[in-house]
Amino acid sequence: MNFDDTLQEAEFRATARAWIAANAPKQYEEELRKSSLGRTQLKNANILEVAKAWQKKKADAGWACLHWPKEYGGRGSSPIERVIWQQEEGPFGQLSRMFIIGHGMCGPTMMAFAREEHKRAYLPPLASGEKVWCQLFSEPAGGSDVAGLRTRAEKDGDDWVINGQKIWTSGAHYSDYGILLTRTDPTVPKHKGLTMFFLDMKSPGVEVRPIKQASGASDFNEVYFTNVRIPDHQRLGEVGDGWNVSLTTLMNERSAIGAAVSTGFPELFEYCSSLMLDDGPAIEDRAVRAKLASWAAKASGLKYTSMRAISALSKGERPGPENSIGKLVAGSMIQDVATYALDLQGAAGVISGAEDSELAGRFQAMLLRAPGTRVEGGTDEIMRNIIAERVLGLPGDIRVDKDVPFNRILTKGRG
Amino acid sequence: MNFDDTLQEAEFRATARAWIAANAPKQYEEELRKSSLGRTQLKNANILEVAKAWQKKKADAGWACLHWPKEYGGRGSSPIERVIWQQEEGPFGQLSRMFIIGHGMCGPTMMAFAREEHKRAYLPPLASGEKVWCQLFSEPAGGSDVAGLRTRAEKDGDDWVINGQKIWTSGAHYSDYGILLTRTDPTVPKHKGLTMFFLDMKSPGVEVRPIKQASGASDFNEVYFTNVRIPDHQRLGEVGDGWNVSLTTLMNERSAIGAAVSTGFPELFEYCSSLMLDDGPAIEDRAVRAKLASWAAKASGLKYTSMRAISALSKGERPGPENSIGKLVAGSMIQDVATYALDLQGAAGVISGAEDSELAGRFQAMLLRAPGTRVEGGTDEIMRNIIAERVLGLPGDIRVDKDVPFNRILTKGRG
Amino acid sequence: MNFDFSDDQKQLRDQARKFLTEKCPPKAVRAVLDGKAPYDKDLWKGLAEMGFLGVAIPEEFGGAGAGHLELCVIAEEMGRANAPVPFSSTVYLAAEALLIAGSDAQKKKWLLAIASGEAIGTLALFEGKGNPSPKTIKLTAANGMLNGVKKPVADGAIADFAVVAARTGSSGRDGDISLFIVDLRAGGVEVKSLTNLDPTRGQAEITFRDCKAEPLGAAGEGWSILTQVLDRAAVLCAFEQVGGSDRALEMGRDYALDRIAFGRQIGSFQAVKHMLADMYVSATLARSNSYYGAWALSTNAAELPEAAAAARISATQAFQHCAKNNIQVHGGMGFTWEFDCHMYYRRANAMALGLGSLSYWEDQLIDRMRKKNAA
Amino acid sequence: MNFDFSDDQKQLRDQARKFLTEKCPPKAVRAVLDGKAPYDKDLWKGLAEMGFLGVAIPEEFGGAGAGHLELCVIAEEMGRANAPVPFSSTVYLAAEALLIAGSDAQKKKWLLAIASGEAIGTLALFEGKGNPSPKTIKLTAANGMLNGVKKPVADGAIADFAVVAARTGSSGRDGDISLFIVDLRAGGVEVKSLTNLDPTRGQAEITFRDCKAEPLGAAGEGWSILTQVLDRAAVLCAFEQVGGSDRALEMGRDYALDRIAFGRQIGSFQAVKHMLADMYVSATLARSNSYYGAWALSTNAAELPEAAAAARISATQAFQHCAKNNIQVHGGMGFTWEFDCHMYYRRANAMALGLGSLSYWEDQLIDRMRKKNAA
Repeated sequence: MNFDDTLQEAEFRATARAWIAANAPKQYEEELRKSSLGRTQLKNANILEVAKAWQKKKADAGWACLHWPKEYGGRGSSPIERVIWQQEEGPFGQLSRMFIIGHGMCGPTMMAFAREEHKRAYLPPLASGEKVWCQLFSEPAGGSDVAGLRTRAEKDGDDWVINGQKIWTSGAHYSDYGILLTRTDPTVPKHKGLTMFFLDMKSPGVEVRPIKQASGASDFNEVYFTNVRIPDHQRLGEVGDGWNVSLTTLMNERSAIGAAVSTGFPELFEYCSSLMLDDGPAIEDRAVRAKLASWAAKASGLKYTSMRAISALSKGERPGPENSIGKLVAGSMIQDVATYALDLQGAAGVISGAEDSELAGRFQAMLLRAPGTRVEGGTDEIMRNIIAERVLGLPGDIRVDKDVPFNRILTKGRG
Repeated sequence: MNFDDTLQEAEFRATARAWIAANAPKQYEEELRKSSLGRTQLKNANILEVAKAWQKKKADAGWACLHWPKEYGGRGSSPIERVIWQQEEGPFGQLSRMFIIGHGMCGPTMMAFAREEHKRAYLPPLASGEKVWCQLFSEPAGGSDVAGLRTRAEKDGDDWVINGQKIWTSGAHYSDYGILLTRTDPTVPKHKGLTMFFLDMKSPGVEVRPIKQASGASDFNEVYFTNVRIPDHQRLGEVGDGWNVSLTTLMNERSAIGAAVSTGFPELFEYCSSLMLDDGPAIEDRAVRAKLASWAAKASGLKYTSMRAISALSKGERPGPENSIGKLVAGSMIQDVATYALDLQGAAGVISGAEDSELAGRFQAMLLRAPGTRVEGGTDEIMRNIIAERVLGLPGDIRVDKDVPFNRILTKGRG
Repeated sequence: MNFDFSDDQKQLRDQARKFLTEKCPPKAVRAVLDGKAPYDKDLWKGLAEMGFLGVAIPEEFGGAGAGHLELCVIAEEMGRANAPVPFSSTVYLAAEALLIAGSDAQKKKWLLAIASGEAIGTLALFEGKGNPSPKTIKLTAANGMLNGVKKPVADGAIADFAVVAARTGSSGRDGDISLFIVDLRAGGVEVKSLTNLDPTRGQAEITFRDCKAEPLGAAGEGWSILTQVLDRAAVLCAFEQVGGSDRALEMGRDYALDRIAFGRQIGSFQAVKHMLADMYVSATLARSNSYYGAWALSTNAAELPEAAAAARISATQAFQHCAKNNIQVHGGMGFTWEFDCHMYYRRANAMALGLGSLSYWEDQLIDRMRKKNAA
Repeated sequence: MNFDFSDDQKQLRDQARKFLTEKCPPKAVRAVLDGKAPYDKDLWKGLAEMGFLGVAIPEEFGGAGAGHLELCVIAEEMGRANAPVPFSSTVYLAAEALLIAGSDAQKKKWLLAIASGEAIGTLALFEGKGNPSPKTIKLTAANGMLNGVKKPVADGAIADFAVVAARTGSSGRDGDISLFIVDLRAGGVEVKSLTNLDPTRGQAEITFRDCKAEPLGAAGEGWSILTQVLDRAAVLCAFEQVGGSDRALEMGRDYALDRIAFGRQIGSFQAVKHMLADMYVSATLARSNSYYGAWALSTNAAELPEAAAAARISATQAFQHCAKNNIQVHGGMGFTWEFDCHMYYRRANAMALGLGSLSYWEDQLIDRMRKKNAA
């Protein structure tokens, strides 16, 4: 049991570290380090532009999408090298956020299911950040029930004609391409009638509308499709096999291992370390300490769970859905942490404007953004199902819609 | 909104108070007041005998089963008078514990379904505590699924012949009679093949075996039936209608309103008020205070929820299943409270023997008894279902066994 | 015993609910949320006309001369409707301070103006971070002039007058604090709006510079009056929080009944059912504690300090719990601006801080329980 | 990086599990639980023969000369099997105290006896209520004689020797405390068994009356040595707790798969599924924190104090959580003496207190994090 690099790993780390030291956009380092949930923009620069420039620079030097094959724009690195890179990239890794969907989900799906010519054409600019991709699965009627989607794809000559609506599409408004899950046969049970495509987001008939979130920001979009045409050669996998294709996409979420989940704890501990309460330093108040300690143990538990997953990865083992625990624990924890940080501020905790509030409203922004963390990428309830079913081997929920043709499944609750 | 008695109520209260002052077994008052979950025996007396004597004394003076009709041994009182009596009886009410099942469930079921001659014969000695009754519903295979019971009743001439096993029968070892739910037809769906009886617990073929609980004590029993004969005139309700009869029984649980649920909080608050920690009085430690305050608010919330139910009762309204919240909240709270009380004792908290431990092991006994509170009389999960379905109107769980003949329902999990 | 509101009070609640359903639909709340107005002036006017602003104000000062129980049922409805008006600062804080400590002239002037909807009042207590405590008050009063800064002041940007807590001594005791009334339209103040969690109820910073002020209550009695005001407001706010909890629970319940996933109502999944059951439990505990607070408030019982703290804690926890899990039941849709869930989430979190934080009230409750036991 | 046990260590774990599955089935635990023996002597002998008692003791003192990582994997299996033997007091406390502070002669005498299974050791630290603190130690040492009472002493009734914390000064500083070794068979002690939550691990009160004792470590170094011993024991106990959590989780999982209610496996109800998922989550967090503790322990890292506290907190919470909800998954049957659930519930609650309570370690963790940040 050790935290030491092998010789080869140490060498890789040194090379990476030197390159980053020489090339990273240091002017944003401090600001990126201080970003936290709900507060992720740059003050005096467009973060999309800064991110694209950094990604291009990395790609040019062979540091983009490290674990991808070289011919598709990657470096052919081992999983552990990728983790080392993330550790070294540190706060600059925050700039990769807008590429996560493309690199983590769209790229691997393309690699597994696209034609070779398409892979060679589309993957390198995806790796270099010149083209941004998004993922179009969720729909208003679907929610956690992703396979309940209704967006239709109908064959018309060599094309498919798409009509419908997607929702919760991160980055759709600045994306160039997307992978799209559609229903091609509503007369068979729901998982069997789906087909996957990729498409140009600039195609006629695609309309992107930002969703204003509860927090006031807009990280997501609705995307409307009106008679959008996609050539059949942009189909990914067989007709009717879209659900299996999408599972490949979703499985690749595990490639996010090593990327720390945000718990809010480091921010709270730092805050309490300097905060003065009415009757003394917060960190000396026993009630504060009890709360902090319990969160500290959770946060370090998550950190070392992630380390264990990285170790498994470096031995060539497949980390399992155990990693769902990171999201499950961190999601409600960050909400509790933010609530408590405001409690410590007393009545003034209500002030959220950057200029008049504690720490420029860091915890207020966190509180307002937090409810989203318990939903996005799978609700707490779905995460618990995944852990119960895939890790513990418990039975799935009873499925009343399992063998029912999609167009005969119940769609309305009351009335 | 007031806590004042009406004139009539005040008069009743004064009469009750005077009678209790003159007649209650005061020598046990202090000990009864200090009893708590898991610690409910008397040191130098048999609590069953003391309880029976007190009940008989009450019956002779017309204070037993106040809300029952006079001809069945009661007083014909209003529900609110019953609550006033409970308030005045105070710690002596602890002595009624062993009659709760008989008075709260068996009696009302007899009143609703037994023949008049049986009511006149059996109810007065039940009211006076001369005869103790138990309730025989639960079975090992059933658990939360009470209607899944397997104890068979087969008609043989004018009798029914009973074979099977019951479990979790409080007081079976000192009970004289019991009400018994059996399966008379296994070929129909499970709720439809049940029939209710009452029986003499001294009947040949009835065997009672105490269950040793996790806490080491034995509050419950298993009861085995081997060819036990019950005459048909002891049937309660129609053949096949046993489920509906049992619902009457279970509905009468609400008659327990006003009986306080045990949360452990008063004991903990009292303890913390005098406890010295290494660095000062526990009650001045901020961490202790934060815990206490949150529990204090819960405990008072429960107390005033019960007051609201009493008010509803006194207006003739039927208190609803909202009262399930008392059990749900108190069950896990008392476990947390006991755990915390031991935490405050440090390493010495492990000592549980009455002579060498803090407060004669009061909190240790509570901790060991507590897991039972989250299960008995309906698990936490069943309580949440009741609240969700009956109060909030949410759908029932999906029932895979609903229309299936009982003898074709799945009985084994794996293998 | 009758531990419930009377039929008349329940009728008043129904009347308030009907009025607010009509005059304060989510659309009206959104108008303020989106910054189209600092508060809903029509609604405020309507509340005055209905007699709701002065329900607990004696008739001689222009009120309805009902009592605090009547105010409690209206508070519950204000919370349920998430009403975007300065009700709590005007009615629970400013009016209660006047009722407790105002001279006859002061009551005549300001209570009448409150009841008629002509004056919005508030309490200027806090000076930045921290909970209610005489120590945190630095703003000074000397020769009838106030100097200092208050922040945050609820509804400070729209208030016509404020009850201001000022330091008039330096003994380190509660007696150092005195209260004053300031006519905010009369000059000597500078008001700055502050962005806050719940834009449907404004917050402000108010700077007092040689600002003329009139004493409210006896000199040195400020802290003792404030403690009473905060206890009363804790009970009244608890009713708003209970109303909000119930509404959030209902929204979640309705969505769970209407929304289908995996071919079933999502309310048929135990994860959702039990989450809603737990919301019901905390809302019920809060309601019961609040009823006890209402009884103590209406009878001016010695139990008020303890009852107010328990109601405050319980209602704060319940509203935060119900508001956040209402979003969770709604899933992604609950996290959109378009759905109303976040309005309750914002209100719940803002209300949790307004009279001092949960931790503060927890500490208070234990203090008060100890005092009672010692007595 | 390799943040995992080595293949050899995993093999050792498998070996220990196999051994314990065979030699320490629930039936064997019950024999001690039911008072048929104070501990399982055959098992203890077997553990000695397998080399498990001395796995972390150097070869020169009769041990296997492996290391603390090897001891961690064995500890996990001891916890999983709920082994009714004085392993933790002898191996984590007494042996570690000797390893840290023993003279060569002391090590030769006692470590050899431990490794061979001939001597059971313990730590006599507590004197009634309270958590580890020099202030609580009243037992005095003077002229090589101890006088005072220790309570509770884990496995005190079966121990052959004890490491005793005694007061040798009155400055009010940590330096007032010194450690001693006492041969409990040599007289001067009176031992009384105490009924405790977990009868599979005894507790005792030991009265020392002019009892001869030999110093362990330098005079005045007692508290500093104890702190190290407790940190090490915290990590090792955390592995026992993790083993226990995992077993409780497995029992619950198996029951949820086997038990049918309402015509379905009860594990198909989300209430049960999600309860088990949450148990898995807390067990996993505890395991990961414990691994970090193991790394710090095995490398004697400066991070040990912090890592030990985090492991202790996390493992205590997980074991209590898993043990209590395992009963809940089992419903009524889980609350019978006949089912094994309560053995884990008892062990979980007893272990939560043994080295000082959860609150104590929470306070310690924050102290240690502050120190690290200040450094």
